[in-house]
Amino acid sequence: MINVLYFASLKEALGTSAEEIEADNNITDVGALREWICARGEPWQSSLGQQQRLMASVNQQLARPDTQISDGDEVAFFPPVTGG
Amino acid sequence: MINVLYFASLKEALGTSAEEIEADNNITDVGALREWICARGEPWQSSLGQQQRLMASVNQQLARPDTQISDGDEVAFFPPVTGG
Amino acid sequence: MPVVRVQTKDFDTDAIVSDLTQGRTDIGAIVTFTGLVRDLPEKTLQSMTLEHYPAMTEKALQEIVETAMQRWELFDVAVIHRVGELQPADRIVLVVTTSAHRKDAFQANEYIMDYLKTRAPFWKKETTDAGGHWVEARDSDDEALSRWD
Amino acid sequence: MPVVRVQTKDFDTDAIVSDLTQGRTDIGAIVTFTGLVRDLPEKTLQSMTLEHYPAMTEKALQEIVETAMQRWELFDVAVIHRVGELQPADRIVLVVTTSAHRKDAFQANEYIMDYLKTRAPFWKKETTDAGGHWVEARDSDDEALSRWD
Repeated sequence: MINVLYFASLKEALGTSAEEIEADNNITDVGALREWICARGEPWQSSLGQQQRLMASVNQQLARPDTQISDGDEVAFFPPVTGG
Repeated sequence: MINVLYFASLKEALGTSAEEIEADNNITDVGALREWICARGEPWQSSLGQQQRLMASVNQQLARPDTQISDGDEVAFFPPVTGG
Repeated sequence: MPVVRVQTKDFDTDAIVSDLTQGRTDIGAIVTFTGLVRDLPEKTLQSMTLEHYPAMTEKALQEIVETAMQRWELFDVAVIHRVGELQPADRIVLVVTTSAHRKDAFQANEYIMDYLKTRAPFWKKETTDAGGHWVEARDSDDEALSRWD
Repeated sequence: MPVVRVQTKDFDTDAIVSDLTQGRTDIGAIVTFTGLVRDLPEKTLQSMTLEHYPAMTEKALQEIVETAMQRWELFDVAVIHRVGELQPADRIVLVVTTSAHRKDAFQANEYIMDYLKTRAPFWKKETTDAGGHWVEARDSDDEALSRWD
């Protein structure tokens, strides 16, 4: 399973902060995971679609679309950060 | 009269912190004043000669060799500053 | 050892600076940056809530600090960032850098803030009479990074 | 109104920052620079004496601060510089800048320090077992100025 987390405005738009997604062969990297989530339709399509500027992390490290993921990883999606 | 002040290592080398110099027509700017002082020989020649890197001010404003001076001005010579 | 802390409570800048400097005679320069909650131009801000990604936040800050310590000659760094609900004028973040020389202390501090602003998982939500809204990231923060390349 | 002070006694950074920030909700960034007396590499420094040109010093600092306030968006600036005899680890100078944005607060603070180091009439004399000697100006301080042109 991949543990997927959502934060801030993304969490509110989806109405959830976490879900578990079955790791299968089609989800090899962050970009593929994002597409897989969007393919389920609304509300994910609007909130995680390519038109949305989002950041992602894999196991608490900032990640890119081509960052590899595998079973047991924690993957987070979130809007651009605004701390400080 | 021109009120001439010396600070820090320059003051110590000359053994004096201030002197009054008669304003006359040959002393129209900071450079001319410095030359006039040096022309008196030692210890001024060594301490204020062109080989010495010095800063100068006229009436408490940083000055250049061509800054004009006139009767009643306060002119200071000092080594490069080292505060902060 | 750099200090990195994420906390809800306020911090005491003097005490943190003292911890980094006490007993040393080799420090020539201390730079502190403090970020505060600014009211909105119309003075309508009731509160600001800072959310973060707890498992990642300190890790991300630690990484930024380590990069700064490799890049500049620093004795020490402290980064304190608050989360939770804050009021206008409250302190949000403190970055302290100590060095023999001012240039290292200044540049490392600015570098840490630039990276914190664009890489550390914090999000600000402003609450006014009209409700809550998430603060948008600013392009100028991304641009600030480019000069460190 | 900017605060510029030259004094023999130590200063309280927290109190000075509080003076600049109290009652305001528009400040987003506070940068402080503190310069300290560093011991010599051989740990032989007994004391450091700071001489200055009393009639000129505050005027020179005021001018530097005014230029910074024209160049960056600042709410306020404080510059405190000590003179007289100091010990290793003693505070020498404090520069505080407050602004809506961090970039202005950082850059103005660094600018003020770069100009103070090369334009304000202070001189340092170090005393060791071997006697006293005047600190030489550093070329790197002159170079630091060039980027503000």
